[in-house]
Amino acid sequence: MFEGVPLTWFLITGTIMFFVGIYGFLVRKNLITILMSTELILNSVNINFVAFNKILYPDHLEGMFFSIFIIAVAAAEASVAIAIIINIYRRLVNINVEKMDEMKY
Amino acid sequence: MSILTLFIIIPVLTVIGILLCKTHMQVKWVAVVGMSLQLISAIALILLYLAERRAGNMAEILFMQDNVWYQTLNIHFLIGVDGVSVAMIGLTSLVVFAGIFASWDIVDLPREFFTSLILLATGVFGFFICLDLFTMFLFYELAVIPMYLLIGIWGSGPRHYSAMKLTLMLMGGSALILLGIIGIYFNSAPNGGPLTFDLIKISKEHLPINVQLFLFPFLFVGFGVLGAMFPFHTWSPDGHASAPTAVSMLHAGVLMKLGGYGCYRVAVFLLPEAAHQLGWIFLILATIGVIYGALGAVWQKDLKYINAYSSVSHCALVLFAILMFNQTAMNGAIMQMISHGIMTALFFALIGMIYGRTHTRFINEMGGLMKVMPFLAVAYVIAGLASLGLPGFSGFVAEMTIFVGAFQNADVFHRVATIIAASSIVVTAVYVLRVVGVLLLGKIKNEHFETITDAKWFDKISVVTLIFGITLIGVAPLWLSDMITQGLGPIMHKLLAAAPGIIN
Amino acid sequence: MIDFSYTVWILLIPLLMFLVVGLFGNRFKPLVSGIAGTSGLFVMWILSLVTAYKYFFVLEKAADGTFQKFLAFNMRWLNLTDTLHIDMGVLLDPISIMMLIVITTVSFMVHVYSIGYMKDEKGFMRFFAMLSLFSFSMLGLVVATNIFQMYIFWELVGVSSYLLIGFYYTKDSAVSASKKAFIVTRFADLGFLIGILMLSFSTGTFDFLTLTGANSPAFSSGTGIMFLGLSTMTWSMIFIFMGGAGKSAMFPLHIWLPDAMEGPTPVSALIHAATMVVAGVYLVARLFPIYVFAAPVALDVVMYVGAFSSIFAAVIACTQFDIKRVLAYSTMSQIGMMMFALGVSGYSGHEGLGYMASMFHLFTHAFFKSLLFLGAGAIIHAVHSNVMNEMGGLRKYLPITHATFLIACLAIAGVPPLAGFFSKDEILAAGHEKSLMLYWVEMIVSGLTAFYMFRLYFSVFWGKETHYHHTPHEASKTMTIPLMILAVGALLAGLIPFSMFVSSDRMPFQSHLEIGIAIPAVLVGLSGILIAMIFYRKETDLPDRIYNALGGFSKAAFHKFYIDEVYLFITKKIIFNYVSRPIAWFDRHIVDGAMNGVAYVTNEASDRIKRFQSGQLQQYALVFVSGVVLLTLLFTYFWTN
Amino acid sequence: MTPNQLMFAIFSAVIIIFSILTVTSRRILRAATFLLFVLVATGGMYFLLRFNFLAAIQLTLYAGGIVVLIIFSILLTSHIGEKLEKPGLKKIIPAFVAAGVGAVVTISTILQHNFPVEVISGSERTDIRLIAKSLISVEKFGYALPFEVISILLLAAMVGAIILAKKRKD
Repeated sequence: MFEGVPLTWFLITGTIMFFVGIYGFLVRKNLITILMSTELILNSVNINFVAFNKILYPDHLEGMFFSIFIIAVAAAEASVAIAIIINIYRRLVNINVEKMDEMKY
Repeated sequence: MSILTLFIIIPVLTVIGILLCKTHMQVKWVAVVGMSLQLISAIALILLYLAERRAGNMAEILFMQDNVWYQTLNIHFLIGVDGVSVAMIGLTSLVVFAGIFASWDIVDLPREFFTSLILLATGVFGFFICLDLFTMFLFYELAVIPMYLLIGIWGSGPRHYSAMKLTLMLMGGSALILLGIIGIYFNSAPNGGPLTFDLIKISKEHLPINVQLFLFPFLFVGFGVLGAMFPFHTWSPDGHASAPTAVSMLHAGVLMKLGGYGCYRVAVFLLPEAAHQLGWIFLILATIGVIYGALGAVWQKDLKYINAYSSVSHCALVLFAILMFNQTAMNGAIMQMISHGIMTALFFALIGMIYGRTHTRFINEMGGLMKVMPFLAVAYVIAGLASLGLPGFSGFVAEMTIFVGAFQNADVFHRVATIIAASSIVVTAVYVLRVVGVLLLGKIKNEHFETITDAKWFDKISVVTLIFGITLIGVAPLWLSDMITQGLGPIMHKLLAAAPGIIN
Repeated sequence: MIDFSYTVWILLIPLLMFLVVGLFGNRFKPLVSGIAGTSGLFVMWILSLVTAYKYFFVLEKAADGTFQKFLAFNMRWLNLTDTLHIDMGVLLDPISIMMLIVITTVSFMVHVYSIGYMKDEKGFMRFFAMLSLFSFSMLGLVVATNIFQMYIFWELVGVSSYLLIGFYYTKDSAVSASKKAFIVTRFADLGFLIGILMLSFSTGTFDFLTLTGANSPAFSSGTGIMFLGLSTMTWSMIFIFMGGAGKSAMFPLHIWLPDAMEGPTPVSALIHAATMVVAGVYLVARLFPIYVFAAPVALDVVMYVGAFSSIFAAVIACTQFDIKRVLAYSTMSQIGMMMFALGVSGYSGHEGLGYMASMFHLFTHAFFKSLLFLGAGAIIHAVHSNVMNEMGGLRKYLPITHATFLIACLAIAGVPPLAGFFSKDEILAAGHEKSLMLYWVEMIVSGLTAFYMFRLYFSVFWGKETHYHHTPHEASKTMTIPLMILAVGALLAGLIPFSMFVSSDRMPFQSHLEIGIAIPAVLVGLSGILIAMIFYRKETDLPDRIYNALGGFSKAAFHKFYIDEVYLFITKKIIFNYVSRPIAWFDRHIVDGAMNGVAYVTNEASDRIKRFQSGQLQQYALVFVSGVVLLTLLFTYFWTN
Repeated sequence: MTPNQLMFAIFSAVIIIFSILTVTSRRILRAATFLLFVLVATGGMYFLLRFNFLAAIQLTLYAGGIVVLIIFSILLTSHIGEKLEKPGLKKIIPAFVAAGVGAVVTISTILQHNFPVEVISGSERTDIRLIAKSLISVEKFGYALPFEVISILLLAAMVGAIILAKKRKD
């Protein structure tokens, strides 16, 4: 309970956000929207980390540091991903994930 | 160092020499020199062996050499020969020698071709001289693998299909063999002591009967696949039809003998009780194979198919004889292997040479070749007569030994099997004469054939070598038969111990 | 004891000739190979005569007054079992020496004749090489010391016969005739082989000396009932006889012999008249003690088969128009008589008359039949045809051939005092003692023999005047001299007191001319000649009327009683179409199909599995997420305790 | 309802509604905007929990950096106003089921679990200096190594991104 807000609330928010992200990842065709879904997933995890940290272990900062690192990794990931997407776009003139199956089998 | 190591070293050196060569001519000559040396050492080995025996050396195995090469599993490089393996080595070197000359006019990638060919030969030689099951298996695989390349690259017709089929079926067989060998290994010391792959040591032990009954089908079928046992023979027609000449020669002449030799040396020798109990099943299959292959050949129109089916028939006769479990028949089996090896190599060499000139293998499209290529035609007639078991050629000696041996089993089952198998000699005559009649005699059907030339010098070397082989055995078989008989002692001893009812 | 080991050279010379002529013959002029072969044969002929002289007149007889039977040469060839081994050697006894003389004489004559006859042929060298091979094999057969050696040379004889019949290898009919000859005899040889296997299994030996000796194991072992109420020994003897019947063209294995006439005529004279075809008779004679004492039923089989073949062939011979085919059926008929004589024979003394008669007939037959063939060859050489309708009145053009041919015809018809008369008389006498019915059958056969031989003679040398493209002329000296020599043989061979030399127990005995049998036989023969003369001396339509009157029977006889068709039906239709073809199909589709099926299933399965790897990122993710969710579900709700 | 609870409810609602809109909107630029709202609301959450530094990073890096990057890339690869095609039911249903079941399982697990209920005032802020010290500290609760690793990762990502996005001469 943090100033009247129970931990579960945070977690439920995070969970919903997480699965919405998953849903987006599975459904959307455009690579950029898939990337956006990934950001949602990462963020939902961040919320959980932070909430656990604050409510269960107020004296520590691990959760926060994890979030910081996740944000950093997310930034790196986003930049590389967008670079790849642009590269793909240049070659195939679209970024539909379903068309990208040349390396199957 | 034993003289036997030469049989591994010479081919390996030859392969290295071939790889260092610059021109095609050099490649061929290096191969010729290497394989001639091999042939000479094989003859030397036979003479040395006979001299040792005459000097009264009655050891079971001569020229033994033992090096451990993988201590953990007790795997040895254990080599040694008895009369049987000496005979097989003689056969192999003869066929390989002839095979080199038969592939003299190969154009594509001769370096790679001869490398694979000699690698294959190395595997075969290794198999025959080794007495360690694991090392034997290793050489066996070494002999089978180059086959894929040789057929797949230098073959004709549906070569990829054939190469794949052949390799997969043989690999299936070797998987069974591997299982059998491992099974034997883990039961190789029933009374405690270190496990071993040593064939001679294992043969002195008595493997538990249920183990034997379990392992025997694996080993016999596994080797039987390579020995073209019915119904696992179907790789043989396709494989032979697609393979280049020298490969067909080596394959039918030598490689298929690994199957028969393996059945004899591993399956029956190490598992005599099981062989005796389960032999009847395989005897039925072998009998079917003998007559079935012969009848199958009657209908074929492609020369190579005819010969492949004839090989099925003749190789089935080998298994048939082994399963008769007496000394005469076994002796016949080994002689049949040698005889069929040389004979079928001769056949395939001739078919290759004829095909190289007429560019067809269908007998209906040919005719009257006797006129334009008398040498090859006469050689073909000789091969055909040898194949149908004419006295004076090796086939007769082998077949008669087998039939006399088989007839010593007095029960009705064996009698009927023997008579059925013996009737194959008539069917053989039918298809051999049919081919000779259609192919060589009569009038020339195709105008192009008028301009065909007869054999070149290298063709002649190859053919004459092989004809010499079959005639030598056919005219003077006593030395060979006695040599083999001496080698059969241990196995007969084991079989007699396993089932006292067997007639020696 | 005289040393006979030089007899091995009688075998080695032709082998050497074969190798030399066969391998190096084309380095020389063709004639060289012919002369080499002939001179080799001459040496062998002299050696055989010397051997016969020494054996019959110089060598002392055994203690009981019989001719000795011994191995002049022997060496181990192959060890089979502990007791069974194959030897190669030379066995001398009266019949082998008699065969030596027959073979070398006829072969020598044929060689000389062939130098003239084959002069213009392309394969002259090949022909002589094969003749040498044949002489080698045939001599090896007759001097065989054991039954397996006999089998080996038996096969070699078969193959040289195959090669010689197919000499004109560009002629399709010759190729198929040679093939037929080989396969039919090969089939018979399968029986021979099985017989050998059975015999050797029960007796433990291949050796003739042991097998036919006084205490032969064949008499004591293998007596148990085996199959159909006959003993093992009987069956083995029947099987062995099957081999003999194949070589000797006995019914129903005779079909190859008429076709074998596709070969050059000297070959027919040598192989298909005098030597190879009597190998079956020789085989039975060789194993005669076993037939008599251990397998009388088998001997009865020999008798009936022989009698039936003789009448069967004689009837067919009356209807054929190809002169060589007439002679071929005549040969078959005469060999049937020899077989019959063996079949009716007992063992010792006068009971063994049949045996002696059979050998005697073999001996005389060799002369007059080879003479007939060589004469036919001279005729064919002159008119370039072998159909008798196209001939006639040849006596003016070919005087020597005509004279010698007439002698041979008289001899075979059994006119005294020519060779055939004596031997045939003995056969009929022997038959009379055994079975009256078969005696009359043989009587009819000898009548028919006289008839068809003179039918041939009259239609060729008399009959209608025919116009030829170029006037026929007598053949060269190399061809006529052998004819004359053989004619002398056919004239005089019957005067030899044969029973003094050859008998079943090797004990000489005195045989008499059975007047009571000789007179009707001669009368039958003469009436046969007379009828032939009426029919064929002048061109009449009598034969056609008779032929038509007999209707179906004569038609059937002309078509050789359709035996060929039956064989063709069995081999072509049944074996080829209904056995071999289905097997080929079965192999391709069922056996191989099963193997390919395994491969197909594996391939298909892997293809299915491969499709999971669709390359669709979201599909992978879905599977991943579902998996995680499922596992979570499992771990949180089901696998908690 | 305390102010805190109210704030939480607002943030939470924004997050949930806009994240759903993000993944369903068929106009890609709008989806990016909705994502921005979600990220800002998340930053609000951090403020609510008194992680001011983290919230600041969230706003600058995420809302400021990544979203801008995404929008740029959208502008580069799509036409404005272009509507994305609707995903087929074949895709939606399995995805919805998987996500839905996952959510239900997770939420029900969360609800079943008894978290400690003690109330934390937590009004004090985290000292930035402490954060900085921890990041370069090598002692217990120090993050020098991950910090180094993440710096190298960022460098690598930067280089990689440049190389990937660079135009090839071909």
